[in-house]
Amino acid sequence: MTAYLVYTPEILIMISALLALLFDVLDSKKLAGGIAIILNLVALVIILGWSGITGSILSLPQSGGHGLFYFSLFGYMFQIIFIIVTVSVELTTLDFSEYNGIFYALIEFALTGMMIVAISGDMVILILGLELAGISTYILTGYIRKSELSVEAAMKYYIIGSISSSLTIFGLSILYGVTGTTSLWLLNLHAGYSYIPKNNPLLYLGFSFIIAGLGFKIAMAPFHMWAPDVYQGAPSPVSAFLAAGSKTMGFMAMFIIFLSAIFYFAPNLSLLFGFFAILTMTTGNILAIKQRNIKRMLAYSSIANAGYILIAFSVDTPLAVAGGMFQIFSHAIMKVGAFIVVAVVSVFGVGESITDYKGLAKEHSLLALSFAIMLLSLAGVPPLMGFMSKFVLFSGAVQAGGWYILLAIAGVLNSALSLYYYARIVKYMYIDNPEPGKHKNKKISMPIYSYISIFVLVVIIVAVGIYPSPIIGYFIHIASQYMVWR
Amino acid sequence: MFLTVILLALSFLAIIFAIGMLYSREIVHAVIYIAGLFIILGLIYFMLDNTFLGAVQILIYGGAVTVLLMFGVMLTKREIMDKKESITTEYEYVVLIALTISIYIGTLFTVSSYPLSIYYMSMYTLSTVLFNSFIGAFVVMGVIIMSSIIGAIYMVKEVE
Amino acid sequence: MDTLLFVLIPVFPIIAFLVIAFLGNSMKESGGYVALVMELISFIISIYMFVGVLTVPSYSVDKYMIWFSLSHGPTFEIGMLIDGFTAIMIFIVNLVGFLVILYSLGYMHADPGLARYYAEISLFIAVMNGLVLSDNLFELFIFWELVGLCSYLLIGFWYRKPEAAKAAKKAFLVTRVGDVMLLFGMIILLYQSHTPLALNFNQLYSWAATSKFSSAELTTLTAATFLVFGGAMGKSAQFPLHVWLPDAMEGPTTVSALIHAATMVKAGVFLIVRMMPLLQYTPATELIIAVIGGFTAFFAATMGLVAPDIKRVLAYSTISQLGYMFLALGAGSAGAAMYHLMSHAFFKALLFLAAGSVIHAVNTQDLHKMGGLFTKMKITAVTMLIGGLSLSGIPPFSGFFSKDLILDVVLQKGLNNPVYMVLYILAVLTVLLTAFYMFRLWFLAFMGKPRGYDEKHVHESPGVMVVPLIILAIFATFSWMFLLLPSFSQILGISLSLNIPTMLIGVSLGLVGIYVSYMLYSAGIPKKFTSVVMKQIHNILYRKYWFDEVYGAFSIYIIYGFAKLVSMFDKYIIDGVIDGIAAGGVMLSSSLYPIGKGLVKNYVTLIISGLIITFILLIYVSPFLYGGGI
Amino acid sequence: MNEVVLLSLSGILLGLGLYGVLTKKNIILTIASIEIMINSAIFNFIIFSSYNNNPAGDVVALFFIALAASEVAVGLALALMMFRIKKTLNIDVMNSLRW
Repeated sequence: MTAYLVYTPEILIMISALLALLFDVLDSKKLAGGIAIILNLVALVIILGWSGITGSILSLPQSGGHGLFYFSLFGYMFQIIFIIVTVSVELTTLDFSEYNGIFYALIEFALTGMMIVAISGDMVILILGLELAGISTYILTGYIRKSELSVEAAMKYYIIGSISSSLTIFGLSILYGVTGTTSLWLLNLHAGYSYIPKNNPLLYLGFSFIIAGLGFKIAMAPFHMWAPDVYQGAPSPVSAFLAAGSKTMGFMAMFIIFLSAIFYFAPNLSLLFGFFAILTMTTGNILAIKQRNIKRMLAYSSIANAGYILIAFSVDTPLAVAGGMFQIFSHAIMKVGAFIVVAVVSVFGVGESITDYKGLAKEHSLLALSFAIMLLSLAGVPPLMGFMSKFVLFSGAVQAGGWYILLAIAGVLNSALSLYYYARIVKYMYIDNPEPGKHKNKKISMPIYSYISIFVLVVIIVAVGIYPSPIIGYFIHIASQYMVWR
Repeated sequence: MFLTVILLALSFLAIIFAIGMLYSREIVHAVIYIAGLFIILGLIYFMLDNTFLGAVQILIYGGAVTVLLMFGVMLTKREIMDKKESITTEYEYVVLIALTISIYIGTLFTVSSYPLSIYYMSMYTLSTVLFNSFIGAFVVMGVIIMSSIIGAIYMVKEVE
Repeated sequence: MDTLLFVLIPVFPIIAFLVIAFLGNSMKESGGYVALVMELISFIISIYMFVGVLTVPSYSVDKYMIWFSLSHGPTFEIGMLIDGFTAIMIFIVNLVGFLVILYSLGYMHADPGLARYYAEISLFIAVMNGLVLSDNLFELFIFWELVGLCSYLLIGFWYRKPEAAKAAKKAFLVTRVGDVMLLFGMIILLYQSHTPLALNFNQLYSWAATSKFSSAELTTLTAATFLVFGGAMGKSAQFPLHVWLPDAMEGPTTVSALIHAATMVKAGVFLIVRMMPLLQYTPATELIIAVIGGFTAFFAATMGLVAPDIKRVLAYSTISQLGYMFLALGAGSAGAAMYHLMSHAFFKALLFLAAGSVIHAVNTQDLHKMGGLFTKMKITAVTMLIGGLSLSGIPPFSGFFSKDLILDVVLQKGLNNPVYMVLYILAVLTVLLTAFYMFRLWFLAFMGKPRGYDEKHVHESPGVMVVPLIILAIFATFSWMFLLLPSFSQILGISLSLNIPTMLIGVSLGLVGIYVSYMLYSAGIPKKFTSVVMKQIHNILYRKYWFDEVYGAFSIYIIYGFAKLVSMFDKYIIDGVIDGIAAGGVMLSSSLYPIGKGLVKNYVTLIISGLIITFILLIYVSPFLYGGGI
Repeated sequence: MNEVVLLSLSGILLGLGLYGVLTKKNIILTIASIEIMINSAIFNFIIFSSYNNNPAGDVVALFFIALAASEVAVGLALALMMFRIKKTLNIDVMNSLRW
């Protein structure tokens, strides 16, 4: 029985999904959301204990294989990110009337999928986790059924997502054919043996399909077209969940597949990831400049961030991987915060066009300040978190030397470029006057839960930016451990 | 040799059915072609002595999924009565896909040898593996089905 | 001296910032007093530091704590480096900061955004102090960016003016170019030096002093120092990144005095002063600095000759004087640059504040609409005259001594190197131009007859505005006496040795400049320029050498064009390629499908294209680069 | 030889499925085309499983069959929802979200 205690967080989250369904029947949405949040936080505390950040709560081995699953600090770290993102989104939705128990059930199902991806040690369970999160988010995207945009976004997301997952499964089938197993940690055990051919072209064929499939999840450049449409059409909290949670899950899956033993069999991926890194960040930043809709702009900025993170896959040294993880963490926090702010200001009658943000600081100074901090952090203005993570990541690339320095240069130039469109919104909020007729201040109750989550996220952004030492040390620790594993 | 001929014939038939689905003007016909395709794939599994998977393929794909698609067609009948699919060959896509597939098949041929032993897959072996190594995946599969059911029900519920 | 006390220097303005930012709307005017008191405390501590360092001239203490470290990589710390240069710079920043806040109490009176103004200016003073105190390049870079952000917000302070918002954007973008260069320089230095504490100044110095560089390493170091200078170029408005400073004059005059004359623009000079021990190993960078500095000094002065706006004249003058400082740095004398920085801070802040006083009275910045103010605003006129004389290098004002030192240094270097000789000649010519444009400004503003302002309302500014002027005038006149202190000279490594020929040339050219402007402008605006050549020159200078047009074209055609190009690429080329394949295969048939139509099939097409790219890179390209494969 | 024939068949089916997604106007047929794509992957698993003498592939195939079925259910639900709102199933009307 004690063997199943390792699944406590996942089980807790499953229970919260079922309870949310129950409370949906009882028609008490606040309770559904509240219980989901509390159970998530319990799971978070347990994982924090396991990951060695706080004292241990249940004494369990910190890492090890368990059939289909593989427990590591690496996975726990990502689980922490997933739970933070989900709890922030759920807190925000408590303030809105249109989200009921089904919403919480689906988002908890999606969270379960992400948690499963993070602890997967087998490609089958990894893809099942991806699909669980995927199917739940298809529905979540179309959650506002009355809205044409929402349903259209869901349909687009569904079609592109299913195509991508079928490509992933196809690639996995080829990998299975070559290696004879789907288990990653089994592959690790057998890494030195010759019966699994190294540099097999079929292996690369499989990788191509898997990269195309997972490239969809992380919105990598030629596979990115869905992201702006879906983020725009989806309800803002769901966009936050997609941009911060779903994308992080894609990166988790890529880390598991490409930075594990498979790299031993197929070492030639560096160039490919370098190419896609530069392509993705440039596409994202340049197209972001043109956008007039704030959610689309954030989507393109999210694409650009995927480009930065891909540098870690190309460089593949402990420092670069630590930087990549740090960037994933900071991007998740900043992006979920930004989308939550977009959701909250829509309550006050601010539209989605970026010109609607003119003069926001005059009416909602706290929201504007938080949004400005998030955007400046995304742009990489020191001493905020976004600067620190980019600095560690690019330092990793520079330290590796060789042509990787080009990646760092591309990254620095791109983030200099990106400051333009972020700073434009800061300028709109602080310097320009509101357009007449905008900002009809509807008399509504204060969205207090959203303020809590925004406040917490801003505190994380500023605190980590000012004192990044422990978190950088932790990421480097995890990365070196992970690299040893492989 | 005999097996090879039969497999070639079935493969050819499968491709014919797939193309038939792509080029049928009536949607109902297209769905029937798809059912045929699924059943032929099931037959190939039988030919490889993988009877259980063959049965599952025919039952779930040939039966359940096709019925589901049929329901989809029938529930949106108004549309189907109005319009028929216009069939044109869009050569740019043909070229693009042909390129992909030729790279795939070309790579297949560069690999010198595949393991050659065909074995009989009993249901017993399968269930042993399923309920020992893959029990976790089985549980996750259950969650996926539950979430998709909940989602589908939510989606088709009347908007109040 | 208790070094830890100096941590408080940036802390008090931060307190002021927080208090005003959160309580500002309810306290209105009294926010100014909060900022003033906090800044006064910082100022007193900085006097304590200044005096302390003067008593122990060789004082140099580096206090730090570890911030974060990258494994197998550098360790970053955060700390304070306190030595003579720090003390002088801190003293200047806080003196000017204090006086400007005092002045603002009168100048910004009853402005609607008052709370925002005091909050931002307190924040600026705090981060500027942090920048000066930094003991490593990384920390300095962080404050560098924050200073830039404050500048962006303060230039755009009067957001109702569209020019202000535009100017803010321009300043932001142009200095950004410099920042990127600085960041690159920093990264190169970081990985070249491998000091135990990353980029710590003292450790960089000892690293440079102890290691024997091969020629390849020297090339890298030259690149690094040049890129660092690139950062200084952006912040200190050196050619060709100078375009933002004149436009930045759209901000309040107090902001111009504090940020764009006395402190922030000096950050670049200060950075290079900090880098001097490295620069001596890279003569190529030194030469570039000298050439850019000398050229900028001359070039900006010529543009100052005709500017119609009182603040813009002063802005060009600032650029020109910063050029002098870089010229001195390029000639290898940090002391001369630092000393000119000091005296320039005093007289330029004085000039700006005096100009603010004038603007406050007549409500215009256009010199052509002023005139005859001498009788109405005597104190302003006299203090501005002192500033002008100091700027023009007329003895016994401090500007004379500092400028003379620079000319002397460059001349000494020029005796061995013809390039420096040319720069020396340019610098000497600049003295003439400087005196000319400065006195053109003064005569146009204070002499002649009133030209179209409301004479009844013009009167001397209130006491809070006049007192800072007088204090600054005293400093502008007598700050050369610091050089009489042996410890001060020892810190800067210079002395008050008077080189008679240089001095005579400087003074006489200055006097000539004043005389010419007296002839031309003392009675008002000259009717017209006599010859066609003069008119053409005037036209060219007036248009600022068409720099804005070139930059505008650049930003429109290159950057926007690039974005446009990429979107066109996305819309037409990618689709065009797809269609091209079709055409190559079968026929040139269908029209183009813009991806932007939002159709799923276009997205799927892109996915397939991406898949093919992946195939090609992974199966066909990568194996040849890394070995193995097919 | 057999395995190469069968693996090629799966590739061709994948391509035909993709072609269906690209050209079919009706969303239900698009979903059916995606089913063909997933089926080709499942087909691969079973072929490899048979030839590698390894039951894991069959089990994985079983999972993916179930997965595909639940995806179809969600897809059809979304299609019905869209039909309710837009009164058509034409995939090309989905263009209100764009650049």
